[in-house]
Order: sequence, then structure tokens, then C-alpha cells
Amino acid sequence: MEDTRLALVVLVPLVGAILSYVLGRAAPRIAGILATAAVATSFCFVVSLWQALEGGQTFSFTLSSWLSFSNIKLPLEIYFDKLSAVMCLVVTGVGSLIHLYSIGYMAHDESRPRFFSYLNLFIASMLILVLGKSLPVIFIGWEGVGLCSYLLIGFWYTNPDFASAGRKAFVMNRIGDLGFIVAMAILYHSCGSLDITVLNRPEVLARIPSEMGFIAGIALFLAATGKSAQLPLFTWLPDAMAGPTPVSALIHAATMVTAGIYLMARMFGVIELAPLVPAIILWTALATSAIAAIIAISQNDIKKVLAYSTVSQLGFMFLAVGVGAYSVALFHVVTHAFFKACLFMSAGSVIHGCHHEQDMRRMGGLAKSMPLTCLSYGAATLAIAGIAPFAGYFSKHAILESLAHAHNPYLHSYGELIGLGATAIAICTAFYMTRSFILTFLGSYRGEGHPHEAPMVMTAPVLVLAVLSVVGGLVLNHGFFTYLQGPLPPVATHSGGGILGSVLGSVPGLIGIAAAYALFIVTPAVKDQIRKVLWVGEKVSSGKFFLDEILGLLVIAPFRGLSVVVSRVLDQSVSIGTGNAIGGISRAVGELTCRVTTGQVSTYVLWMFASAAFLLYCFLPVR
Amino acid sequence: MSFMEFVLAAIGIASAIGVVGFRNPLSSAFSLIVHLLAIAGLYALLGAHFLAVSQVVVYAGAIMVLVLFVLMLLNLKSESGRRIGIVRSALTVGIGLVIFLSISAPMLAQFADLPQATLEQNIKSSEGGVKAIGELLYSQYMVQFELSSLVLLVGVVGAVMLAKRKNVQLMPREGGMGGVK
Amino acid sequence: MTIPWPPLSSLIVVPALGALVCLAPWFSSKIDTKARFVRLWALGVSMLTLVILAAIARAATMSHGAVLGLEEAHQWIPSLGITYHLELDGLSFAFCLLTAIISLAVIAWSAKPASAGAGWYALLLLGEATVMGAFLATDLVLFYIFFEAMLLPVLGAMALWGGAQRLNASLKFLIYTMAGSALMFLAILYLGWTARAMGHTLDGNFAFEITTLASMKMLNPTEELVLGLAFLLAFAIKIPMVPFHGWLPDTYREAPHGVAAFTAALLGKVGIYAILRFMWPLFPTFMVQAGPYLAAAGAVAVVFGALVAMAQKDLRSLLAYSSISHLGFCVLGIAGVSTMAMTGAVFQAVSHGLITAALFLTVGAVIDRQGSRDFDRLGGLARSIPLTAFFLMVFSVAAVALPLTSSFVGEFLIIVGSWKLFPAWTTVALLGVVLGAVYTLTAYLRTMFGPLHDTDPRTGGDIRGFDVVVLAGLAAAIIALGIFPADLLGMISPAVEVNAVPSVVADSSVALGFSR
Amino acid sequence: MNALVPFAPVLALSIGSLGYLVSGQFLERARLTSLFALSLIAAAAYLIVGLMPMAPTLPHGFIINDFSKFFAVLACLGAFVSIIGTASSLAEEKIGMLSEYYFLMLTSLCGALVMIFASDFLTLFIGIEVASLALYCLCGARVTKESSSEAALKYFLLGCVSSAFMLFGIALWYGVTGGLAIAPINTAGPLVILSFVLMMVGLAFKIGLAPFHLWVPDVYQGAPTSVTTYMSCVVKVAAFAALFKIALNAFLLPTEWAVGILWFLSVLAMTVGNLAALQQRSVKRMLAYSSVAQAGYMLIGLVVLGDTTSVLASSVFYLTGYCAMTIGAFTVLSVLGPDADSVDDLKGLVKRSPFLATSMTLFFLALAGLPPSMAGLMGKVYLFTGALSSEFYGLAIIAVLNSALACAYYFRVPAAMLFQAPPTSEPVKVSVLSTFALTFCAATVIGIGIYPEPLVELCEAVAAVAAR
Amino acid sequence: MDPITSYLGIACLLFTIGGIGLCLRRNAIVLFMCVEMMLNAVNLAFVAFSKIHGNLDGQVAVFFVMVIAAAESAIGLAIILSVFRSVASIETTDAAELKW
Repeated sequence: MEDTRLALVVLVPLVGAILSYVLGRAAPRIAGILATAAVATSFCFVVSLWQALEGGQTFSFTLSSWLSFSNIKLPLEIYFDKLSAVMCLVVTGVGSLIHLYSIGYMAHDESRPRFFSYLNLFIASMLILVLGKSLPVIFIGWEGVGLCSYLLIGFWYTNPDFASAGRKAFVMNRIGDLGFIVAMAILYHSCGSLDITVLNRPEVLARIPSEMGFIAGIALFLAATGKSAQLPLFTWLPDAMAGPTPVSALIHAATMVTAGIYLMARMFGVIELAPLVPAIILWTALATSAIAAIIAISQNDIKKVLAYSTVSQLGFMFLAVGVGAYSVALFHVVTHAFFKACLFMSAGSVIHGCHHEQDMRRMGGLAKSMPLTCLSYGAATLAIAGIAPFAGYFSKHAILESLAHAHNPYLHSYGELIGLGATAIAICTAFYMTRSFILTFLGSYRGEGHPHEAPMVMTAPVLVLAVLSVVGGLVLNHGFFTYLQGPLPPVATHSGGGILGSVLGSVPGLIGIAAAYALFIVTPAVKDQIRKVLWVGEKVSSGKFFLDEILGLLVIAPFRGLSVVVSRVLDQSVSIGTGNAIGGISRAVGELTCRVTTGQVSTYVLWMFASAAFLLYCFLPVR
Repeated sequence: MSFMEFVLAAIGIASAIGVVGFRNPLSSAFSLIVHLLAIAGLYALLGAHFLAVSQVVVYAGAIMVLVLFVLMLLNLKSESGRRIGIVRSALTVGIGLVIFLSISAPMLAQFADLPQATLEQNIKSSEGGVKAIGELLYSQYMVQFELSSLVLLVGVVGAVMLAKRKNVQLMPREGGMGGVK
Repeated sequence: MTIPWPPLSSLIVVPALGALVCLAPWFSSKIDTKARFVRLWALGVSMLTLVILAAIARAATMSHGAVLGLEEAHQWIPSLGITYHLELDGLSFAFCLLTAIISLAVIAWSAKPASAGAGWYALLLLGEATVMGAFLATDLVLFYIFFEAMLLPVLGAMALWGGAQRLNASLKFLIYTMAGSALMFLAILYLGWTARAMGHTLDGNFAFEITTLASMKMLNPTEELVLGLAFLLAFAIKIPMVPFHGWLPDTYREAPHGVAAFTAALLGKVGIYAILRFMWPLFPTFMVQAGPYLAAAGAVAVVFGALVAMAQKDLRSLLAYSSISHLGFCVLGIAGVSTMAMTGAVFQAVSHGLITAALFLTVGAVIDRQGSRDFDRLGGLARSIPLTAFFLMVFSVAAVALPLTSSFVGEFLIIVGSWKLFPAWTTVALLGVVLGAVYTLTAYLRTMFGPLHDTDPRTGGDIRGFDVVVLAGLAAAIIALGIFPADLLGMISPAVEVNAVPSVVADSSVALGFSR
Repeated sequence: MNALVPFAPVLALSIGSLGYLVSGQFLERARLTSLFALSLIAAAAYLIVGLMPMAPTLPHGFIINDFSKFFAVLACLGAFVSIIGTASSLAEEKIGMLSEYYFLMLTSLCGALVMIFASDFLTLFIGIEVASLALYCLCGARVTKESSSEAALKYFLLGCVSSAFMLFGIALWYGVTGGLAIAPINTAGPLVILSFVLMMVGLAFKIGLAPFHLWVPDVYQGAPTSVTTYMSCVVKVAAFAALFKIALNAFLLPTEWAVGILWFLSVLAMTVGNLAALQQRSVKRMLAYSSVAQAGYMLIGLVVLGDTTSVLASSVFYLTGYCAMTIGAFTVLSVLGPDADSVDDLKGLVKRSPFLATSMTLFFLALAGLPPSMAGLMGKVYLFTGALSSEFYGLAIIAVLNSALACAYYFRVPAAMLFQAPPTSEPVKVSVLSTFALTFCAATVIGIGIYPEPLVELCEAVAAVAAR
Repeated sequence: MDPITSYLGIACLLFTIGGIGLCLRRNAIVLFMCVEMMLNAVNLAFVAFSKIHGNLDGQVAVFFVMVIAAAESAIGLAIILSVFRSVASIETTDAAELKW
């Protein structure tokens, strides 16, 4: 069903992006308000559409015939179903809060109009991503969010490191995009369409040859690893913390990075074509999650901790994807959006309050000076640690549970192992999050100046999100999976359980919290002992597993070298050199030819005679 | 080949080599005169009497006198400076040999065995007396004859144009002539 | 089918006459006195050309429903079978539109070389006329004439107002092009002669008109191979394809900005156009056989151009090599029989024309301001020239083929279209997508981001006035084509199908070789 | 009187020039003399056009047909335009003796006409000598200039040698056929080939085909530019006419043995000419080498001679276009002054005289075969189509690659004129006559290119007669 | 060998000797004389052919060649004089300014 509201959902933030820049140049104050209003309006439209969704009802809207010509049909069409609805609500909802927060956070930055313009542009792109009816349209959003991410990471572009971080994010996303494009190519040729509503039909999927199905699945997953920061493409996400903190909250925690999971859920039919693909996804997710969690333990930059935690949590979501529990993954997306946005924004408030100090070693004891922020951060920490009844508990528990129901032939013998690993990661998560909480808010203040609580315009949205982190899981837990059963396959989970179940389910989180509390508050000496014993582990962890270096050595350096070699040798010497050489040779031969003309008659006559002799010798039949 | 023919041919060839070989241009010129006279003799032996006379008058007479006059006017010595290198000489002679062989071989092959009878008849019929040639010139070759006057006219006018200079004196250079620049 | 008015020739004649009028004061007395009027005149003429093109297309659409096969034919040299034959179909239209837009943009662009007067506009208009001619001509000899002629105005402008090495660069450009087209020239004549020798022509004379020649099917595979290679060499140099790009770095380094924009945007496109227009119909068997190699060449060019661009320290050189890279996609697109890929290739060619011209102009503004084009002497300009920075960002983003810009449409269609025929080479070309992002963003980073490196500003500041309109117009065109490409695609694809596809499909023996 | 009719043009020229020589001694007025010379040429051309076709009968030694008429008119036209174009530069070249100068030029033209009309070898030879002897003198006409005399000496000595070869060839022809008429040969054998080769040496020299081209650069450079202008056109026209006539009417080409010789000469000429021209700084030498190369192209028509006459027509067409180009180019040089020779002398000419620079550019574009002056391009279309249709692929490829190579040096002169700064800003004065000549040449190179149809038809007709 | 034929041989030989002289000598007048020698050689061939064919055309040709040779000598010597005036030498190695 065509619905203009759907277009407005996307267009309002787009117009907001333009207006907030243009009008914002005149009055910077207005930019943030405009942008926030735009997203909020969009949110309202989403809500009204969501309300209108009943049963199998969906909405769509065609913006342009786009790539339709001849017998090719690829219109620029957006589409609203339950899955999109969930994502849209998160994007616009959390997005509005973060916009609001940004008004405060960016209050003193002179480039506010640009910032809000980018933010709105991001929201628009993200909405296109989640609303796209066909893969190319999704790709529009996919690339759009990448661009906005690039622009926002490098927002403070005068610092070349920040600008480079933006570039890194974009390029790594581009690597993933290759997968997206390849998948589109394969699917188009096999199925004759790229419409997601068509592609998930079994009879259409049956047309894909098996090896192509495998490649398409892997390609899609590659795309997802780029966007959702999984191995081997996750190193951009920690670097992306160069951007302003609201950006980290919005893009690099709540919304954009979950696009990979959304894509997997959207294209589950393709993902499951070859059973090897989910297995690969699962293992990759597990490795990513574990590595990120380990790295997070040793980070001192508060945003870096959160960034690695995000990677780790994204890995968790992919674990669910790997076992086919897409709605569980989506659930985690939602709860994660709540608590991670809350965490980031709290961290932003902390940074704001500490005069742009990000190093946790120069914080401490902020609970006193910033009680509201401390409260929110604490609530979100408990949520991410998976303590019942906080939001994270439900989604995490559902994931661990669904792991047990994996029915992938490639995973049969490893079921327990994966479950164990995931549990260990959960413990780890609780540990490092507690550590960050302790370092930041407990103890005494170690930094300079006087920290102060953030203004109301910042704390209010944080508190809203904190509340959501607390109750979100509980509220959504019941209806969420059944709600998504239309667009997604059903999951065999009845998570939450009773009170006992909740207590049992919270154990890993509690262990982590307890360990952190023990090591950082009770017996710091033991902590140092452990650090001494596990010095290798610490090196690896604080060195971020040397992934950047490895990637640099294995990928970037060879390409740099190749580029220089190709440029110097193939281009300058061979291609251009050959042309020059031919020119040089003809000139030299020409010079020689001229040398015959010595200016002396005798020589000329000699040549004449010689030539005549040659002609006579060659062309006379008798010799 | 009669003895006379042989002698004249030998003189002709020898003097031709002399023209090329003498280093003094005067000697070359005299050698050329001998050569031209020998050729005139050959013409006479072949029965081309008119040509023989013309050869003596035009070539040995007019042209060679002109050449000698110029030679004397310019007061030239032998060719100065470097000799022609042995390589170049050998090359030249080699090329000359190729040309000689490739021209003469087919020619001699073609005309080696002419029927003697017709040949003698032909020789007789082409006795180049003044009358016979004159008749041809004024009938069949009338146009060409007239055109040859144009050739001579060009020769005259051209020489005049080149030699005559306004306001430019023919100034003998100091310090001897030839080769100094 | 013909339309009475305006005739197709007016697309060539109007700019050509306009150019002559520009030159008139040059012959009389002083050069620079009427410079402003000359500029307005040139603008008017190029605008008029665009309007005429639009009018023709509109008239055709009104009467026939689509721009298809508008013709204008006259006898020219009957004894040699050479005709004056122009045709405007969707394929030509796309390129003519590009030509008209780019000419207008370059003429309107205010930053021209200091000493350039009326001659600048005259040469640009002549360039427009000749390029239009090349895109319209269907008689091979006529095409060849335009193909050569279009070189000269560009060469002249470059040699007049280029950098220090401008003469060497222009000489190189000339020689490369001439060497390339020499064999094509022979091949054209061979075709004309064969048509006569086979007795296919009505009047027993040579024939050079493409539809006549193509309908004859007179070549055996060996002939197709040899002639096809001769044609291909010419176009490979013109496009340029690796490794025939030796002229390109020098040219783009030395040419004035406008000329570089004009060259990069239009001249190479003639190669792409001609392969579709002439080579596919004339040498279908050869083209099918050469397809994989062509695809390989295209893919290699994509990666090669990108790799070399990564190593450049000079903004203009980087643009030059990026051009090679982007055109590699076009080559990949026209390598195989796929309406999708071919249409995409044409679209990509148009889009690349717009984007690269815009980039050359914008980068020109940066270089003019900074007096340097070396990365080491640029940086942080986003703060001092924000508008330029904005446009450069828009065009860079377009260059890396982000969706909703025109180049995405082209690259997407090419990749998806070629995938089935040449999966391996398409994958290789995809690598260029990543590398493209690397060098484009690096260039942007080194130019606009980082600490301000504003030591030696030459001119006051940001672009302004008319130039903003020019860039905004180009940006609008790029984005409009990115969002609403369907009309243009719908014009291109039937023309492409008529030109390339049926000649192959009809021949079953060829179809065998076609299954890669 | 009727017997004299066929000779009317030659007579008019020769008698007129004689009278002119005599009267010229009394009135040395530059403008008058050139006008008189021009009117004579015009009269001759008029008479040629009016001539009735006539079979070669003794005692004439002349043959009048469309072929010879075309070439004769072309030679007259070339002489006419080159005299117009260069008349005003004679004073600067310090050629004092104008009446002798024009007399020799007219006589040389007369010789050229004789070459063109000749129907026997003797007449042909005399024609060659009349034309050549006059030219030897003309080359040395700038008596105050060392290089002029040197050029004359070289041209003279080498020209005589080539005449000797030619004459030997004629002697052999006489030896084989027993007559001197240019009539179809009825025997074959090595002597015929030998005769052809020796004559070819002589004619290749006159045309300036490599490897007998060594005099060309020296003489073109050393001779007064006005003479070079004249020579570059008229001598080529006459020598090509003679060559075509001999080859087609006497040796009955196409024959198997001739193809190799002509192919070799053609390829060598275009390659050597183009390669040697690459490095020249002197424009006259460059044009000289270019003329060698162009002669190579023009020979193609004869090389590839098949059963159709149109290939020969293409050579004639190209020759016609070439005349306009070369006269134009040399005329520009002569206008620039007697010593304007180096490329540097042309630097920035466009600032000093847009007209000269534009027309020179047009001529060079034509030589390079580029639009808009498409005489060269159309000529090449015509020539190479012929070569291809006779299946001379190698020749066509070499020729076409050569013409690409040639752009390298043809570019240099326009580049210097248009793109470089002038050493002085002093404008160049162009006389009315030169302007006329240049305009005529430019119009021709453009006109032939844009509307070649009439000339193509004419050339086809001419070739059809020649090959009969 | 027939005597007439041997004349042809002599003509060839003289022609060649003249040519060799042209290649080896430097004095312009000597070169001119060598040219004359070559013409003479051809003349001899003409006369011999005239005998072989039994007509006088060859001899007429020789006559014309002589006329031409006379004109040639006038012009040639004038040119040589002219060169001498400007270069003060008639050696071709000295009059070699035009080259390459």
C-alpha cells in the first residue's frame, strides 16, 4: 500500500539536513533545534505507520523509477513492514534523543550547523537503509550512512588523525560493500530481481545454484562485517571514536553498526542457502566478540572501552544470526541501542564535564559531581552485564539460549563449546564494564579542574535511555519475537523464564561484576599480581591484538608497495617509457638519416650510385 | 674489332682513367681532351662522320676551351688536403663494378649474336653523313631542333645572370687561391 | 526518420560559426577589448546549442515517442561513396547532451588562463562542434574527420595556455592519437572498399555508411579480427585504455583547467561511443571473441589506474589516473553483450564526463588559489575555502560512486550486467571500488583536511559568482541523474540494443562463442 | 599554320619570354616584369585549355590529350601562383636581374610543358634539360649568398648525373626498340627493365624520391625561397607527368617487375623523408624532406596500379592538392624574408601577422592530412583506398604509419607560430599579390578537401586517358 | 664478340669510370668533366645502337646531347665561378655548408 507518510519519514530528516545547515549558518542556535525537530517528526510518522501495521499489512512508496529501463525493474522504492518498523523506531527514537543531547554537547562548537546537518543526513540514510524495498535501495542507505559516518568521524577535520580515522572507516566499509555488490550481482542474475520481498520466497531462492548461494551468503556477510565491525574489518570502529561523542552513540553504537544484523535478518533466506555460511558467521562472531572483550579490559580511554564493547556485543548479535535466531539478534539490537546509547551519552557527559578528558585514569569519583550521569551509566552497565531484570539480560539470555538450539550440521559437535565461549564473553563484558564504572565514578577524582554535571538538555535524554535500559527488556520481552514472526523465521525461545531462571541467567554477569569489584576496589594488589603473571595477555590486549599492525602489514603495505611498483615500473617505465622510447628511436633514426646528407657532392653521388647499383642488383632478373 | 678500334678504345679508356686519376685538374682536362678525341675517332670508325666532326668541334673545341679557360682563370692547383680514404675508394670501385656488370651483362647478352648480314646492312644504311642527319633534323626532329635553341639560350642567359653582378667586383682573394676558406 | 527543423547539422554548425565569430575581432585589431562580450557570446552560443539539442530531442519525442534514429543525410563525394550522414539516437543523444553541458560549463567557468582572450572561447566552441560531429556522424569517413578534428582545438588550447611543458605534452598527445587512428583510417578505407568489391553498394562504389556496412555481413573472421584490432587501437588510445595512456599524464598535467576538464570529459568518451556505435555492428564476431580480453583490459585499467593514482602526489595527475580507472568500468561494460552493462557503460561515460569535468574545474580552483598542486603544499583548505571544499566533497563522493549520484547508476549496471559474462574480471574491477575510495579520500584529506597549509595563497578566496552556478549545475545534474536516471537509460538502452545486441544474437555461430 | 597549333603554348611562352628578355633590358620595373611574366603564363594556360586532343604523330614529338593538358595547366597554375606569391620578396632576396630571372623561370616552365607534352624520349629529355638548366641558374640567382651558389652547384652536378642516367636509359630504350617514341613496347627482357630502372633513377631524382633525394634538402634550403616555391611544385608536376607517361604508355605498367622497384622507392621515400624531417630546425629543409615523403605517397598510385585507373587518379589528385600546400608554405616563408628559415624565425608569427600564421597552419595541417584543410586527408583517403583495393596492405600500412609519424614535425611549425612568444612584435607586411596567392592556396586546400567531387572526377578522366 | 657489341661494353665502362670519378674527386670542374665523360659514354652507346638498328635516330640524339652538353658547360662553369666567388674555392668539400 502506497503511503505518503513513508516518504515523509525519509524526506523530513533530509530536508532537515539542508535546512539546519542553510538556516544554521545564519543562526547556529537554530540548527540543533531544527534537526531534532526533524527527527522527532520522522519518529512521529514512524509511530503512526507502526500503529497502522496490522497483520500482514505493509506500506511502500516509490520515489523514482530509478534503474528501471528496458525489462529491468529496479525502482527506488521504500517499504515498511514489521522488521523495518522495529529498526525505524529505534533509529528515529534513539536518534531523536541523541539529537536532543547533541544540542547540549555541541553547544560551544562553531560548526554546529554542519554537525546537525550531517546527523540528519545520517538519519535519513539510515531510514533508507532499513526501509529499502530492494537491495540497491538498501545499498543507498548503506553507503549513505557510511558517508555520514566518514564525515562525522572526521568532523574535527583539522586534526589529521581524526580525518584519517574517518577515511579508515569509509575504506573498510567499502571492502564490505564489495560483498554487497557481488551479492546483488549474483542474486540479480539468479533470481532476476533484487526485491527483498521477492528474494525471500523459497521458489525464488531455489533458482540460485548452490555454489552461487554460498558466495552470495558469504558476500552478504562480508558486507555485514564491514558495517557491523566484525573480524577482520572491525578496527575502524575503535578509531571512529575520534568523532564527537553523540556520533559515537548514534552511529557507532545504536544504529549504523547494527545495519549488518538488519541485513542478515532481511536476507536470511540467502544466508541459510548454504549451511556453511551461518557456521562461518558464528565462528567469526565468536572470535570477534571474544577478542573485542579481551581488548576492552585493558583500555583506558572510556570511549574506547565502549567501542570494543560495542564490537563485542555486535559479535553477540551475530552469534544469534549464526544460529538462525534473527529476531533474537534484532532484540539484542534494540536493547543494545538503549543501553549502549545510554553508556555513550553518559560517557559524553563525563567527557563534557571533565573538560574533554577521555582517559579514565584521570577521572574517578565522579559519582559525587555527576550523580545523574553516574546513575544512568550504572543502570546501563548492569544492563549490558546481563543482570536481570535489566534490558540486556533478556536479549543476552535469549542469545545464549538460542545457541543451545543450533541445528547447523557444521556446528553439531561444537554446541557446548560455543555456549561456553559466549558465557565467558558475557563474564568478560560484565568485568570490563564494571571496571570502567569503577574507574570513572568511584574512588577519588584524579584529573584537573572541577568536573561538573551536564546541562539538563543532555541529562534528560540520557535518563530516558537509562530508563529504557532498565525496563526495555522486560516490556518488549513478551511480544517481540512473535511480533517479528511475519518477516522473520520463528525462534524456539521462551526467554526470561521465572525468577529462578533470571537469577541463574544473571550469574555470568554477576561473576564479572564481582571480579571487577574484587580486583579494583577490594584488593588492587592482587590485580597488579595478576597483571604481572599475565603480562603477555596484557600486552596482547592493550596492543589490541595487533590487528591494525597485522592488517597494515598484510594488506595496506602490500597495496602501498604495489601502488608504487605499478606507478614507477608499469606506468612510468613500461607504458609511458615505451611510448617515449619509440619516439626517441624514431628521432635517432631520423638523425641518422639526416647524417647521410653530408653536404658534399661526392657523397651524394656515391649514394646515388650505390642506390642505383642496389636497384639494378635487386630488380634485374639476371645477376 | 679492328686494330684501330682497339687502339682508340684503349686510349679512350686510359684517358678516362686519367681524368679521374690525375690530381691536377689541368692534367685531367687535357686527359679529357684526349678522351674526347679518341671517342671522336671511334665515331668516325663507326661511320658517324658528322658526329665525329661535331665531337671535335663542340666538345674538344668549344667546351674544353671553356673549361681550360675557367681553370686558368681560377688558377687552381692540385686538389689539396686529405686523400680519399682507401675504404671509400674500394667501395666506390665496387659499386662501379656492380653498375658496370649489371648494365653491360644483359646488354652484351642481348646484342652478342646479331645476324651478321642485317647488321652490315644496317651499318651501311646508317652512315651518318651531314646530309642524312641534316635531313632528319630539319624534317622529323624539327621541333626538337628548335627546342635545342632554347637550351642554348638558357645556357647563355643563365651564365650571364650568374656571372654578371651589379656593384660586385670580381676580387681575387689574397694569399693564393683554392682551398682556403 | 527525419525531423524538418532544426536540422541535426545545426548542432555542429552553430558552435562552429559561433567560434568563427569569436575569432573575428582577433583578425581585425585588438584582442582583449571585447573580452566580456566574447564570453557572453560564447555562452549564448553554447546555450543555444544545448537548447537546440533539447528541442530536437523534444520534437522527436513528441512525434515519435522516443529519440530514435533521427537522420540527416546528404550526398557528399559520390565518386568515393562518402556521404554526409548524421544520426541522433539515444546513444548519440546521451553523448551529445554531455557535450553540450560540458561545453557550457567550461565556457561559463570564469577561471581561464590569464592571456586567454577570444581564442579561448573560439577553441572551446570549435571543440564542442567537432565532438558533436563525432557523436553524430555515421559515415565512417565523416566520423574519422571529426575524430581527428576534435583533437585540434583541444591541442591548440593546451599548447597556448598550458604549463611549462605544454608543447611537449601536446606533441605527445597528437602523436599518440594520430598513431592510434592511422590504422583505423586504413581499416575504414578497407571497409569501404570491401563493400564495393563485394558488389554490395547500389552504385557500384565505395560505401562508408555504418548501417549499410553493418547490414552487409561481408567480413570473414580474419578480416574482422584485423580491422577490429585497428579500430580498437584507435579507441584504446583515445579512451585511454592501459597501456595506451602514455599521453594522458602529461596532457592532464599541462593543460589549463578548462581544457583538461573538456578533454577528460569528452574526448575519451568518443572511444567508448565509437566501440558501441561502430565496432559492435561492424565486427560482431570479433567483439564477442575480444570480449573477455576487453573485459580484462577494463578490469586491469580500473585497478591499474587506481593503484597509480594512489601513488600520485600531484592533484591533477591523480585525477588523470582516476579517469583511467573510471573509464575502465566503461570498457568492462561494453565488453560483453548485455543490455544492462552496455547501457550502464554509456551512462557511466556520461556520468564520468560530468564528474571529471567538475572535479577538474574544482581542483583547478584549489590549485589556482594555492599556486600548487602538490599534496605537500596543500592542506586544511576546508576552513579557508569552504564552498570549494563542499563541491569537491560532492564530486569526490560522486567519483567514488556513492548511490544517488550518477556514477553509481553506471557502475552498478556495469558490474551487475557484466557479472554473468565475466565474473572474474568484474571481481577484479570491484577491487577498484575500494582503491577508488582510498585515493579519492586521501586526496580530499590531503587537500582539505588537516592543519591549514595556507602559506602562499595566490588569489583571494573561494569560488564565487558564476562559477558557483556552474558547479552547482553540474552537481545538480550528477545527482539528478543519480536519482532519476530512468529516462536517459530508457533512451540509451534501445539504441544499444539496436546497435550491438541483435547483430550477435542473430548469428547462431557467434552465439556459440558467446557463451564465454 | 595549323601545324604550329599544338605548340602554341610552348611557343607563346618561349617567344614571349625571349621578347620579354630583350625588352626587360630597357625597363627594369619589378612590378611590370612580374606582371608580364604572369600574363605570359596565363596566356599559355589559356592556350593549353584550348588545345584539341591530338594523337602523337611525327614530326611533332608532342602528344596532346586530357592527361597532358591537365598536367600542363597544373604546372602553369603552380608557376603562376608561386610567381604571384613570391614576386614581392624578390627585391629582398637581392635578385637584381629580374628580367633574366623571369626569363629563366618562364623557360623552365616551358621545359616543364615540353616534358609534359613530349611523345618521344628525345623531346622529353630536351624538356627535362631546358627545365633543369634554367633551374640550376635560378637556384644560384641569389649571387650574394653563399648557400645559393652552393645549392646551384650541387643541383647542377647531381642533376647532370641524373640526366646521364636518364639518357642511358633512353639509349637502352633506343637499343631495344630502335626508336625514340614513347610507344607501347612489344618486347620484354632484362634490357627493358634495365632501361626502366635507369630512367627511373633520373626521374626519381627530379621528383626527389629517396634514395635519390639527397639534393632536395640542400637545394630547397639554399635556393632563393621564391625559386624553391616554384620548383617544389612545377618540377614535381612535370616529372610525375613524365613518369606516368613513360610508365603507362611505354613500359606498359602494371608489370610484375616494376612493382618491386616502385614499391621500394615509394616506401623508402616516405619513410626516409619523414624520419629525416623529424629533427630539422630549418623549415625549408623540413619541407624539403616532407616533399620527399609526399612524393612517396604520390608514387603509390603508380605502385598499386591495377586494372582500374582510379588509383592513378588518386595520385593525380594528391599531387594537385600537394602543389597548393607546398606553394602556400614556401610562399609564407618567402614573405617572411630571404633568410627566414629556422623554426625560431616563425615564433609567435600569429602575433605579427595572423593571416600568415593562419594560412601557414592550414598548409601544414593539409600536409599532415588533418582537418580543416582536408586536401591532404581526402588525398590520403583516395590513395589508400586505391592501395587497399589493389591489396597492397603492407604499403598502405607503412604509408599510414608514416603519415602519423609526420605529424610530429608538422606540428612544430604551427606550434612555433601559434604557441610561442615572438622575438619582436613588429608586424609582417604582406603584399597584395602574396595575400592573393596565399588566399588562393588556402582556399584550394580547404576547397579540395571539403568539396573534392569535381576534382576527383577530373582526375578520374585524366587517369583514364593516361592509362589507355 | 662482335665489334659493335664491344662498343657497348666500352660505353658502359666509360660511364662507370665517369661515375667513379664523380664519387672520388672533389674539384667541381673535374666533377663536371666526369659528367661530360658519362654523357659521352651514353653518346657512344647511342651511336652503336644506331648502327645496330640501322637508323639515324640515335645519331640525332647524340647531336642533341652535344648541344645540351654545350649549354650545360656554360651554365656549369658560370655556377662554378659563382661558387668560387663566394667560397674562394671550387672544392666540393669547401662548398658544403648546406647539410643535414
